[in-house]
Amino acid sequence: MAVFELFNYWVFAILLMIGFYAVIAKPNLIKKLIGLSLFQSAVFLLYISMGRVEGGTAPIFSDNAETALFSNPLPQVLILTAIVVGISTLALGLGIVVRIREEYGSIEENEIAEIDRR
Amino acid sequence: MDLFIDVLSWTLLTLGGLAVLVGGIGALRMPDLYTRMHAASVTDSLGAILVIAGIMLQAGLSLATIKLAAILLFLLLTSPTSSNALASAALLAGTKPLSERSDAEGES
Amino acid sequence: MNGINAHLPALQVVVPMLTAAFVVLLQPRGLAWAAATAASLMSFLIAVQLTLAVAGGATLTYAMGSWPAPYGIALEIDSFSALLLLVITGASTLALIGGKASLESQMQSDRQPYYFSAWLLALAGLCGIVVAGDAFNIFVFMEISSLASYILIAGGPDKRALPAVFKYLIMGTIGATFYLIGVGLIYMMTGTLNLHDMEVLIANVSDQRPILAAAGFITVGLALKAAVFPLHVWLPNAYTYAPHMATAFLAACATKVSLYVLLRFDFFVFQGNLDGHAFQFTAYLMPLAILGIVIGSAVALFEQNVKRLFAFSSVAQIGYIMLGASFVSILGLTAGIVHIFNHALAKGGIFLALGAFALSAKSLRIDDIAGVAKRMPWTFAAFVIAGLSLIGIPGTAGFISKWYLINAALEHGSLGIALIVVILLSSLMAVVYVWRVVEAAAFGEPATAAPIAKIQPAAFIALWTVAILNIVFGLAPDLPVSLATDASNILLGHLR
Amino acid sequence: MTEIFGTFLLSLLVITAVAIVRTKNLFVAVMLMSIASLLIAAVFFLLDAADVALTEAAVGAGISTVLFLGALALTFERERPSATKRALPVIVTVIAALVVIYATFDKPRLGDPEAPVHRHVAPWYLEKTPEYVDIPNVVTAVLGTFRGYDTLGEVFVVFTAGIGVLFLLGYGRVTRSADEETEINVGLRHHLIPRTVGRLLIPFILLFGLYVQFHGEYGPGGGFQAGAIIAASMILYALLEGERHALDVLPQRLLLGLMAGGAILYTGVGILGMLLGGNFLDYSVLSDNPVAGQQLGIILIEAGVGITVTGTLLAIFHAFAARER
Amino acid sequence: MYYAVTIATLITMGLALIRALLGPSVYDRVLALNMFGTKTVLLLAVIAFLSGRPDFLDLALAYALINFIGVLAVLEFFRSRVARRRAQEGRSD
Repeated sequence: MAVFELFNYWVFAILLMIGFYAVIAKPNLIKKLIGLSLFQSAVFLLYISMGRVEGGTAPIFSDNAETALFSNPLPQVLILTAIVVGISTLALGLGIVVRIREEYGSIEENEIAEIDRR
Repeated sequence: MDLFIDVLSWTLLTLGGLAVLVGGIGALRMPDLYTRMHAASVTDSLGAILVIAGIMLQAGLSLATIKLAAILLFLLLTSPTSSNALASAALLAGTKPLSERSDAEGES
Repeated sequence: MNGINAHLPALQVVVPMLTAAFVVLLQPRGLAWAAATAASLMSFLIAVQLTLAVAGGATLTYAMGSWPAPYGIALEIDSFSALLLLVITGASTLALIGGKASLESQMQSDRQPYYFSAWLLALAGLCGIVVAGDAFNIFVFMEISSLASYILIAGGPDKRALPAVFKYLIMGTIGATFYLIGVGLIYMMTGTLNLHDMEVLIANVSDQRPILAAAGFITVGLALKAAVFPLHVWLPNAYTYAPHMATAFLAACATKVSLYVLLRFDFFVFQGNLDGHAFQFTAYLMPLAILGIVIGSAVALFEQNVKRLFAFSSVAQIGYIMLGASFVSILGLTAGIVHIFNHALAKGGIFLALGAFALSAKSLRIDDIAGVAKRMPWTFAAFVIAGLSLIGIPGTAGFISKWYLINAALEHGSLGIALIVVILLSSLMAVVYVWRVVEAAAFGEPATAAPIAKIQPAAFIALWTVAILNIVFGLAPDLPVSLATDASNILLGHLR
Repeated sequence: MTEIFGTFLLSLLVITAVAIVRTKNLFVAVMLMSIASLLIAAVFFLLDAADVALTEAAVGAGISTVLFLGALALTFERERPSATKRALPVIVTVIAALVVIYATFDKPRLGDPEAPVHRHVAPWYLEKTPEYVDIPNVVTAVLGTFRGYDTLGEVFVVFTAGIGVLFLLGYGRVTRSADEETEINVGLRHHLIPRTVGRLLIPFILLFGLYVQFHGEYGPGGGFQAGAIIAASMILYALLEGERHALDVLPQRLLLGLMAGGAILYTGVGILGMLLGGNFLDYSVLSDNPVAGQQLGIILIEAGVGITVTGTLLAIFHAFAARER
Repeated sequence: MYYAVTIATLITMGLALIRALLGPSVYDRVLALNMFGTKTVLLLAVIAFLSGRPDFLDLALAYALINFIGVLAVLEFFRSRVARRRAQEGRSD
């Protein structure tokens, strides 16, 4: 069944939307970053899913491996890099949030805008 | 002999699976935190021992068994530690209400 | 190709990157600045060398780790990249030289080594994007440059820099992630990440839905990073509250690099292969470009903060570049690409001058810079030259790109006439908003006794270099125009 | 059968994600994020991506949870209820959702060995790795040498983030008086059992980190994972003994040196390749035997990655923790 | 038989997740988090054998240790929160 065979991609779509919604709709800055993490996780899922080969195994040669069929190493390499990029962005974002809290006493987008308008 | 080991390991795995499951149900159904913790941690340790012992029997004498032993040792060390730390933190919180319910009531 | 020359494409990125790692270890702050400036100057010289090598339409490729192209990562430099490299490294060097004094007044000295390290990382990231020939590699360097630019902006002394940079971080990350999704979808359907390889392989699957969605994600993602209207909302505050030297650097090149990737990706991979893509490209981008031009200029008319005023003007100028590109013709693309160069000259000059003004004014609100011209006549003169170039007065660099833009529009009959009206209208608005600043600076009476500060010699040299370049490239525009013409030929050469 | 396991875990993941967005308690959201990370890591494992699963667990469930908690300690734990208009975000999300769903239908079926991704480029890596690099872990080979330039970029992304956090939080620190110090900065040291067990475990965790670092060519692991694990063990030390003690062992200045040092090592290996007559990041010239050269290069750059990641993650952790004082 | 254990573990993960979602107190959630982590370790160990790659047991070990550090970090957060609250109250008095 086509829908079921694409299940990972459906989950990718759902996660992407949940994360994206949290990023743009939530006024809380930390919640936005949480949403951003979910959003990026969805993309990781997309890449890793496309690299899988039915009946294959992780692309590490081994005497124990029964099959000579390996999953695709390239998406895995790309996602290793992307995970690192994600945590770096997150760390910097949290650093900015902490500074905002110190300067404004709030981490709610609308309250900060309010303070700036004054 | 092989048959014996197989039977023994399957038994251990089955019991381990059961223990894990019972722990899960206990953690969900027990009435309060401490009883839940009890259910979760006791069956957790038991389940981990049984399951990993079952796999060890299957793996035979190899590097994998040593790794499994390391995992088991690690779980047996950390799981009760976490439970202990959790319980003491919760007790501490008992004198100083920290639960979400009291948070919501206490501050508003 | 021998000796060190063969490695220049790699060194273009490696020199600033490696220096960035060393700079944080340098304790005395003056040394950090000197090292950063030296590295920046060196990458400018490398860029010049590379420009000479590709002049005339040649393409340089460099195989990282000596692995052949679709398997390893290839660097690729042609006229388009060379033009961008000149802009990036030149802007960085001049901003470092010209902005040091204003940075000293805006930041505690123990934070400065981090700041200069971030500066070099931004420089390396931007260069890395421009020389990359691999879709995923572009993403990695995009993130280096973005994270570094967040730091550059967050260094602003005003606390409002922080919410501004947070917004930039969120929108920038969404943009980069959209780009990543797009690249992933293309990779899924073609199995490659190399842009040239992609161009060939995508032809077989060009009617598949993931490819169409990928085109959408990549265009929107890069447009977010390039601040194309209406995705520009992060830009005005980010530019306004950044330290002046960072504004001069980023306004000159950061968004343009995203535009560069957008154009390159679109023309290399999509235009020639996707049915009807050229039409969609024009149909979507031209209205946005026009709205950006009109609204950006209109908002600038009413802004009270001078930096914010020119930040909105940047939104309009990005519109010009997009408008040129959306013609999908030699003249149009040339106009857009030349404008990348010329706008960098004009805006870089303006923000450098504003940084100098800030030393002798309470703030950069229009009321507060009253009378600044009397205190800093030479700086003011350079500001006026850059302002004229921004408006597009004949004899300045800005005129050249508008001239090409109008010529490109004339190819389009009655629509073209309407576009020319828009261009002239917005130039008129530019006259008004530049005049507002000039009027306040030259004829306004200072409300309070403002601090008298003299412009530093280094800043003076940097500022006047930019001002003179604005005139030189207005009178003899051969260099940018020939590079841009080669670039548009290369881009259009991918349409089969 | 693994497909069904994967489906089940992914369903749990979706439920968790919905709960994360709905809860108003940020602390709960962070804990659920940790669970979501474990779930997604398990899914990666089922999808035959062992290296990625290890990274996701170390980063998502470990480091990012610690960072989130550090930020929460400095800000607020609850979201304010707000009455902002939700119309625009919903519309934008729906449009994006429609595009993604539209694209999904033509995607190759999950695990299809005939999919384009498995026909081009990737087979070359699987085929040539034994010949050119001769290490069992193809992911490490691609990461370290075939796409080593990306990994260099990755190291500098981490470095940039470290610079950024130090720039933002690493100054203007309020020094607290000594009695306040004992009040707040004692760590978990009153708790005898965690402290004893933790002390017992830290050397083993460090050892395991080194194993992951140097076993990366043969099994799942490598510099980044090892860096995250070693950093996690030092964070554990800071939790148990107090942050001040951890800083005494590894002062911020040293961490800065590690951050820059790893990046310099990596770039240096690349430049060495250039000086010895190859291209940038060409390791085959590092030794007389190209294959041995590749292996040496990968070990060196993995060490660079590990050093930078350890230094950066710890520097970031301490920057947050010190801000609390 | 591996399948049976896997399924039991998966179901328990689901139950732990429900506990994490229901709460009601944050400590229940931490309990659920800890439980979820140990179940993931077991799951990985079993699946490593199920798929015939026992060399991937490293991952299970790594998960066990990350989980421990995560839980301790959460508890430390609680403890310091109590201290912070007290400090704040002390200041406001």
